[in-house]
Amino acid sequence: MSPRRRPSGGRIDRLRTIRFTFDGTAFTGHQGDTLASALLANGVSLFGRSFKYHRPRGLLTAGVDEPNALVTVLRGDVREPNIPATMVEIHDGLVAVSQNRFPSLAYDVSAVNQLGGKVLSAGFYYKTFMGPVVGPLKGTRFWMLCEKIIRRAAGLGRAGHAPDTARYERMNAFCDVLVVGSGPAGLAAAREAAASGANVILAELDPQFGGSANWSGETIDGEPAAAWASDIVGELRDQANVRLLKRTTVWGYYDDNTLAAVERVSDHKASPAKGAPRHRHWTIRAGKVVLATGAFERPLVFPGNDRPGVVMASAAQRYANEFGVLPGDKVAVFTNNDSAYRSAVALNNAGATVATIVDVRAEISEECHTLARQCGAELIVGHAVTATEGGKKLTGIKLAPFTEAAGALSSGARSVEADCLLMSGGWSPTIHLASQAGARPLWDAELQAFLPPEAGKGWVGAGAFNGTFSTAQAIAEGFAAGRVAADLAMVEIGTLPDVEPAALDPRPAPVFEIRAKGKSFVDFQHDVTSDDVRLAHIEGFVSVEHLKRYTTLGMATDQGKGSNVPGLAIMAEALGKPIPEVGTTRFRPPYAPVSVGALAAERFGDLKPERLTPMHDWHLDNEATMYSAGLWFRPMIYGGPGETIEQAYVREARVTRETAGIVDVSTLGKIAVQGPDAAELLDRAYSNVFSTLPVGKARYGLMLREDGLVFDDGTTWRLGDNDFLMTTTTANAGKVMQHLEYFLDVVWPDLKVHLTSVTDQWAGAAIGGPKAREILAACVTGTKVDNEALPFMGIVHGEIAGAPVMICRLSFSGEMAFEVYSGAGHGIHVWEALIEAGQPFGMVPYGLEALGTMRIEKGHVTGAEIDGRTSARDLHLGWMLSRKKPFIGSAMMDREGLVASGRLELVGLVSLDNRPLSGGAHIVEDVDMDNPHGSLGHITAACFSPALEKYIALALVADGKARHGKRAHVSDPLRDRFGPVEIVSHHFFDPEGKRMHG
Amino acid sequence: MLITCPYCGPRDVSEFAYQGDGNRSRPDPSSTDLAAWNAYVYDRLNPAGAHNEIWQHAGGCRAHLAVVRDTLSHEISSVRFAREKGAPAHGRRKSGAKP
Amino acid sequence: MAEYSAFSLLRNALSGNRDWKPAWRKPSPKASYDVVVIGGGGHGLSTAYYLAKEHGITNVAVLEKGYLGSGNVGRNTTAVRSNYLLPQNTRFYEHSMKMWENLSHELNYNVMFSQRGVLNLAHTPGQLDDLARKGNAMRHLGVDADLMTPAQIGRRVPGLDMSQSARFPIYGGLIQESAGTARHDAVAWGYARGADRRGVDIIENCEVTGFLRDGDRVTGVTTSRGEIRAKKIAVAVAGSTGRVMQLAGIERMPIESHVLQAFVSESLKPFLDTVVTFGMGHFYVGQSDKGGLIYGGDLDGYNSYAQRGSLPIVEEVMSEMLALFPSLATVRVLRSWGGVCDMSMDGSPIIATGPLPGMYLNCGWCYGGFKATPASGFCFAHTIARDAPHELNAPFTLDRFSRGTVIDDKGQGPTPRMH
Amino acid sequence: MVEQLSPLAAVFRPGSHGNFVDGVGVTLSEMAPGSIVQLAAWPGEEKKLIAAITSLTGLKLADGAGAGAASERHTVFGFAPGKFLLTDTAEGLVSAAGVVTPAMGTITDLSHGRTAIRVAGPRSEWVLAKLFAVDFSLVAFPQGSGISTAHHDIFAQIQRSGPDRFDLYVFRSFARSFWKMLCHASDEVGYEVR
Repeated sequence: MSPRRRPSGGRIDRLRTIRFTFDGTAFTGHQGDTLASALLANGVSLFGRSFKYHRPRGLLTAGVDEPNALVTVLRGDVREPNIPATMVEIHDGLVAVSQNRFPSLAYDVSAVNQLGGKVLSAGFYYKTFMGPVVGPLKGTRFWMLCEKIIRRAAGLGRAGHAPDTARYERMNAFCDVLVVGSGPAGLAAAREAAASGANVILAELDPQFGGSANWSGETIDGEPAAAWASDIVGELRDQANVRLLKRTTVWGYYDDNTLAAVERVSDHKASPAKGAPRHRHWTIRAGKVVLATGAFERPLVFPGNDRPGVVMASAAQRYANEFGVLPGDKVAVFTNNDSAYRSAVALNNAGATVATIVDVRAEISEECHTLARQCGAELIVGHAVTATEGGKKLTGIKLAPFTEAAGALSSGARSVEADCLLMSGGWSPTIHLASQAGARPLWDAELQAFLPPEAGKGWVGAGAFNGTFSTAQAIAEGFAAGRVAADLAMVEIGTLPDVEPAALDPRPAPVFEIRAKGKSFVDFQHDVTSDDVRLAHIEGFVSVEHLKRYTTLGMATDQGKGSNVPGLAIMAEALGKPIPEVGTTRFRPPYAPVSVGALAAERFGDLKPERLTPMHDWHLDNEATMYSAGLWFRPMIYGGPGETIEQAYVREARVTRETAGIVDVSTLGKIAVQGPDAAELLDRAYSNVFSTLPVGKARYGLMLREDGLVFDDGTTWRLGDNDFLMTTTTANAGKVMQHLEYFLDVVWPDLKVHLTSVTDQWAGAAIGGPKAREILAACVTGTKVDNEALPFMGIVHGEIAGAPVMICRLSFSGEMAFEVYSGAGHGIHVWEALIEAGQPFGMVPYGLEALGTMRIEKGHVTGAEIDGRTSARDLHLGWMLSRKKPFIGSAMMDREGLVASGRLELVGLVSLDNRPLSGGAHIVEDVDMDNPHGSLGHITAACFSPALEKYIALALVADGKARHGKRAHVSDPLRDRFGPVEIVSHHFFDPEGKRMHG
Repeated sequence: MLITCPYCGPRDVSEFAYQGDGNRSRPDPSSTDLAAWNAYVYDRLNPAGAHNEIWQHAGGCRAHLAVVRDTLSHEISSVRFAREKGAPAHGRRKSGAKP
Repeated sequence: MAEYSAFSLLRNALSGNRDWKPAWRKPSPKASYDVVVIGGGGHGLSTAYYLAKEHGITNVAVLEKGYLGSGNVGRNTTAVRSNYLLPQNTRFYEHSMKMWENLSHELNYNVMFSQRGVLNLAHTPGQLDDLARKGNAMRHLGVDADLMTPAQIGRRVPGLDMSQSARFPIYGGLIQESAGTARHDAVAWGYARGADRRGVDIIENCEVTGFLRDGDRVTGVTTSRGEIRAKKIAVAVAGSTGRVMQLAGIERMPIESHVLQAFVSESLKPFLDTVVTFGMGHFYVGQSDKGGLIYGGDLDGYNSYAQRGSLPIVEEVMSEMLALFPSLATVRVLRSWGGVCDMSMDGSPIIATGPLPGMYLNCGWCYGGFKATPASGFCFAHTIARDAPHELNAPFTLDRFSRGTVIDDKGQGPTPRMH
Repeated sequence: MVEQLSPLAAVFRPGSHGNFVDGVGVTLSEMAPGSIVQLAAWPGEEKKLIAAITSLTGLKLADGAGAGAASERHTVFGFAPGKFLLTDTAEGLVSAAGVVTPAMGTITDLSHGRTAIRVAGPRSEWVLAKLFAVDFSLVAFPQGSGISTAHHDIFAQIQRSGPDRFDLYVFRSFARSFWKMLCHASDEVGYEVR
C-alpha cells in the first residue's frame, strides 16, 4: 500500500492491482482508480506544464474540469493527447505520458518563459514581431520567421500520425425523458419518471452512477449516500423502460431536444470486446430533458495559486472519500464559503492533519466553528492566503489579515507549513447545456453564481444545477423534475429525505481575488493572470468576449469551467460594475472535448458508400482500372499488359471505330416519367419538344435551369403514351430528379405525373461500331435489329440469352450504336452474351477514356462543358431551344449578359506541335511563358484522336466560333506546356453523322 | 432539428433538402416580364423570424413540405404538404421601415 | 497614441503594464456625420479606415450592435487566399492579398498574416484538370499557383492519407503559396485602432433600429443610442443584411442568410503548416499558432440567423476530416460555433451604390468575407467617397442578376446554399 | 427464365460472425423476392388503389401513412403519400398488376432495382438504430408498417415484418456497401448470415 493510500474506503477494489506506466515509470493502482488518483496515491505531485510559461502543475480537480493534469495516452502507435488524468481510468498496460515539456516533466527548458514576465502579458504579440517595412524581411517575412519559432514552442500534446484502428459507432436513441447527471437529483428524477412508465435514459459522465453521493460522506434516510444511490440504480437497471448510460458525456444540446452524447465504451479496458467500439456517439431525441448536471467548485485567485499541492477542496474530498487517497498529509484550507469545512473534515477523517483553515470572512457560522474544531484545525478567519511556498511542490503558505469589504490586506503576515492547500471560491452551477439550448443565465448575488433561468421549453433542472446545494432539496427537486418531464401531475412530496449532516449555508463571500505581489492565475492552463485581465481592461477589451479573445481566458481545454466567473469578477471590479453588466458567456458545444473519431462514427474510414454497376465484378476480372465518378465506379481503361493509359484508350477507341466496342452505361441516371401528363411535363422541363415523340422512339433533350443556363442533357425514350424513360448524365441524376420533383410538387401540382428513380433497375450496355448491328443480330432474339425495325432513335424489345432486353439505337460515340438495357439482375448475363457475340468480330470492352475520346471527336458535350456557366448557344445547342412553347429557363435565357459578345464558346482545338493537350490548359493569342496573360479560355477535355491521328481537344474560348481556322496557343504554365494550336469546329469527326445513321 | 413530415412523422433534419423561400410565385410561363422573372429567380425574403420555406423530405417520402420556421430560434410552427395549396400564405413580419 | 513595438512592450512591462491606452476610444454618438457605417465588423471598420486614410473623410461613425467584431470577423476560420476561377474574383482577392502583405505595418498592429500556403486537393484526374484550369487562370492574372504531385503533398502535409486504397485517393493538388491565415480578431482590433487614430468614432452597443428618410433618400438612422443623421449611409453587415435592409423597407434581396459552423480542436503541437482543403466535399483545415486545428465544412443549408448549427453537419465535417487524416480520430473537438453568412445568388459579393439614394451596400460575402477585408473596405470607401465603384468592384453590382452578368465561380446558379 | 444475380454475392458469407460467443444478436439474409413493384395512386384515387391491391394479393391494408400487411406470398406497405411497395415471391407481378388502371395511378417495376435484406433477431432494433435516425420501437413502428428513410446517401424503405424482424429495400447499386455496413454494425452483437 502506497503512503498516500488509505487502508480502506472509497470505490476502489484493493484486491485488484493494476499496473500502468506514466512517463516510462511503472506504477500500480487499483480497479476503480483514475490515473490521477493512482498517481496521487503513489506520491506523484507534478502532472503537467502550463501552456505559456511552462510552470509546473499538479492536480487541481478530480473531474472533467481539470486544467493542469493533461496527459497523452498511448495505444501502440496511436496517441491520444490532452486527456485529463482525472478522466482516465487505469487498466493493465495503460501507458500515459506527460506533455508540453522538454526534456522532462521535472526539468523543462521552456520554463525560462517565466522570466519573460510582464513582457509576455496578454496580447503582447499584437504589438510586436511586425518587422521592418523594407529589406529582405519586409511584408510578412519577419513575422513568419518569428512564427516558426513560436510554433515550435506552441501546442500541448502531440498528435500521432498512425491511423487509429479503433472502432467508433453511432447510435440513435429516442426517449420520453433524458436525465443528464446521476447525482441525488438526477437519480430521483429518473426514478420518478421511470415509475410512470416513461422511456428514460439516464446519462452519467463518470464510470459510476451517484455523483456527489459517492464522495459527500452524507447519509440519506439513514443509509450512506453511496449505498442509497446504488440502490436506486439497481432498481432502475431492472426496468425495461430505462436505459442507463455511464461514462457518457452529454455534450451538445441541439434544436428540438436533440442531444449528443459520447459514451466511452472501451477506454477503460486493455482491449475492447470483439466488435465493440471505443466510443459510441449517441444522438438522443428526447421528449424532455432533466438537467441535473451539478456544479463546479471555483478556484480562488491569489499569488502562487497554481503551485502543485494547491487543489480544489471538493476534489480533495473526492480523492479521500471516493478513491481512498490523501492529496497531502498536512493540509491547509483557504475558503470564502462553508463547503470547504466539510472537505476539511473529510480529509481529517481520512487521516490527514488539517493544520489551518483560512477564511476570508471575519465572521462565520457556528457550524463552521464546530467543523473546524472537529478536524482539529486552527481556524484563522478574516485572513487570506497571499503566497504559496515551495518549488515544484507546496511546502507552505503565507497569509495576512484581510478585510472583505475593502478587499484589502493588512500587516500581520504569517506562514503556515502545509503540503496541500484546499481552496474553495464558491460554486458555479453546470449550466452549459441549458446555455446551449438558448437560455440566458441569471446572476444570483446571494450564491455569487450564474443560475439557469426558469426551465426552458424542452428541459427542467434539478439540484446544484439550479443552485440548490442541499442534498435533501436536490432530491426533492429531482423528484419534481422527474414528474414534470414525464408529464405527470405534480404531487406534494411527503417529507424531504433525511440527509445527514444538514446542509450548510451555500452563500460565499463575494471574494474572488486576493491582490498581492506575484502571479495570480485565473485561467490555469493558459496562464492568464489577474494582471492580464486588468491589462485587457486598461486597453479597452472590456466586454466578456473581448476579454476572452484578448487574454485567451477560458479558451483552454477546460473551456473556462473554473476560470470564467473569477475572470468576469476581476473585470467587473476593474470596471466598477456589477458582474452581470460585464456579460455572461454563452456556452457552445461541446460541453467537454469530444473525440473526432466518435463524431465521425460509422463513417470513419467509410466516408461515402460505393455505387456499383451490375457488371462491376466483370470489369475487375477483366483488368479494368476503375475511376470514381461521384459515388460510382466506372472502368477507365481495360489495360492490356504493359499498356499506358493512352495506348489503352487509343486501342479501345480505334477498335470500336474499326469493328465494335462495348461500354457499361448503367450509371446513367434513369427516371420513369409516367402518367397522362408525362409528355406535358417533359415539354416544360426540356428546351425541346417531347409531346410529338412517337411511342417506340427516343429523343435527345436539353434542360435549362430557371436562370437560362444549361442544366443537363440526355435521351428520353417513349415506351408508351403515358410512359417515358428519361436518362440523365451520371453526375446529375439526383439533381435532375429533385428538380423535376420540385416542379411537380410545388409549381405544377395539377400535372398527373409520377417520377420514379429506376437507375438501379436497368443494366445498360452501349455497343457501337461498324459491326455493332451484326453482333446484336447474332444474339438478340424476338426482334429484328435491322434499319427498318430499328431505325436511328428507335426502340425494340427482345431477348438476349433468354433475358428480356430493351434496345435503343442511339449513339454517343458517333458510330452505329445501340444501348441495350436489361434488368439489373440480368446485367452480367446479358453483358457476357454480348461479349461472346462480339468475340468473332474482335469487339473490345472500352472504358471512360475511350468513351471520352470518341465524344471529343464528335464534339458532344458533357459536364466539363456544361459547367453551370454555359448557355445553350455557347455550346452551339441553340437549335434545341424551342420557340413554340415556354420551358424552364426560356424566360431568362436571353438576358443581355447571356447573349453578349465575348462569351466563352465551344470550339475544337488541334495540337499543331503533335504534343498532348491537357484539360485545364488555357488558350492565348500570343504565348508569354514568363508572364502568362491574356487568357481567352480553357481546354475542357483533350485526347489523342485515333480517328484523326492527332492530339485534339474541346475548349471554351471567347468568341470561339469567330476564331475557327485561326491559330492560337495553349498556355499551361502549371504544367509548363506551351504550344501552337488551331481553333476548329468542335465537330472533328464525321460531322454529317454518316456512320451512326449507317 | 426535427421536421414533422405529415406522412412520415418527426424526422431528423438530415433527411430533408432545403428548397428555400416559399413565398416566391413563378410568373406565368409565357410571361416576358423580365423584372418579374428576375424577382422570382433571384430575390428572396430573408426574414429574421418566421419564414415560409419549402423543404423536400428527400431521405423519406420525397414530398415537398411547406414549413413555417423561425430563423432565429429554428422553431417550426407548421408543416404541411406543399402541393396541397401551392405556396404557403404569407405569414411574414411587417417591415420595420419608417415612412 | 503610442506606436506598438518591441520597445514599447518592454518599456510598458517595466512600468507594470499600467500605462497602455485603450486600443480605441469609446465615444458617444454625435448628432450627425458625413458617413455612418453600419456594422463594426472587419469590413465596416476597414471601410471607415480607408475613408479616413484614402479620402480624408474623417467625420465618420461606425455603429456596432454588440461588441466590436462580434460578427463574422471573429467567427471565421481565418484563411486568406485569392485562388478563384473567374477573373473578376481573382483580381479583387489578389488585390486584397497584396494589401494583407503590408497590413500589420499599415495598422501598426500585428495581424499575424502568415503566408503558409493553401492547398486544394484533387481526388480524380478530372478534378486535377479543374484545379489546373483554376491555377492557370490565376497564373494568367499574375497570381501564384502551382500543382503538386502526391509525393510532394505527402512530404508537406504529415498525416494525410496518401494511400491509393483511400476512398478518395489524392491525385494531386493546387497550392497557392502566398495564401495563408491571419489572426481574425486582430484584424478587427487593428482596423478599429487605426480608424480611431484617424478620428473615426467607433460606437459599440449601438443597434440600428430604423432609417431616417427624405422621400427615397436615406438621411440617417435611428439607433438604440438615439438618432444619427448622415450624408451617406454605408451598410456593411454581412450576415444581417436581410434584417438591416428590411429596416429600410427593402424586403427582398438576392441574398439568403445561412449558418456555417466552424470547429477548433484542442491544442496540439503544430504539425500542419498549410491550410488543406478536401476536393470531395466541403472541408478545410489549418492549425493556429496556439496549436488548435481550425476547420469547417459545408453550410447547414437553411436560412438562419441563430449562430447555431445542427448536428448532422458536425458529423459530416468530422468524417471528412478523418477521410483526409485518419490519425486524427483521437484528437478532440474543443469548441464549435456558427456564423451567419450572406449567401448571394452567384456566390460573389455586392459592393455598390444604392439601392436607395444616400445608401451604399456591401454584402453577399458568402463565407469568403474575411480574406476580402482590406480590399472590401478599400473599394467600398472609394465607392462611398466618389459615388462610383473602383474598377476592382465594378463587376460586383446589384443589377448583375437581372442583366445576366453573374459571377458564378462554382457554377451552381441561383441556389445560395450551394455556393 | 434467367435467374437474377444478387449484388451481394461477392460479400455474402454464410455463417456466424462477430461477437457471437453468447449467441447471435441478429440474423442477416437476402430475401430475393421474385417481384418488387411500386404502385402509386393519383390524388384521390388511393382508396381504389388499395382495393386493387387487396384484389390482387388478398391483403387488407389499413388506411393511413405507412400501413402494411404481409402473407406468405406477398408483402405490401405504404412508403409515401399514395405510394406502395408490393412484393411477390413469384416473378412477373408487374404484368399481373393490370388491376391498377391508368385512371388509378401508375405501376413501376423495381424487381431488379431494389435489393431486399432481412434483419431479424433480438438485437435488430439496436443494430438498425446505428444506421437510421428512426425510432424502431414497436410502439413507434408497429408490425406490418413501412417507412422511407436514409442512411446518409443510401435511401431505404423498411417494413417491420415481425416483432424482431425488419425487411429493408435498398437501391441495388448501393446494396453491397450497405450490406458491409450492416455486417460491421452487427459485429458487436454477433450475427449470422444465411
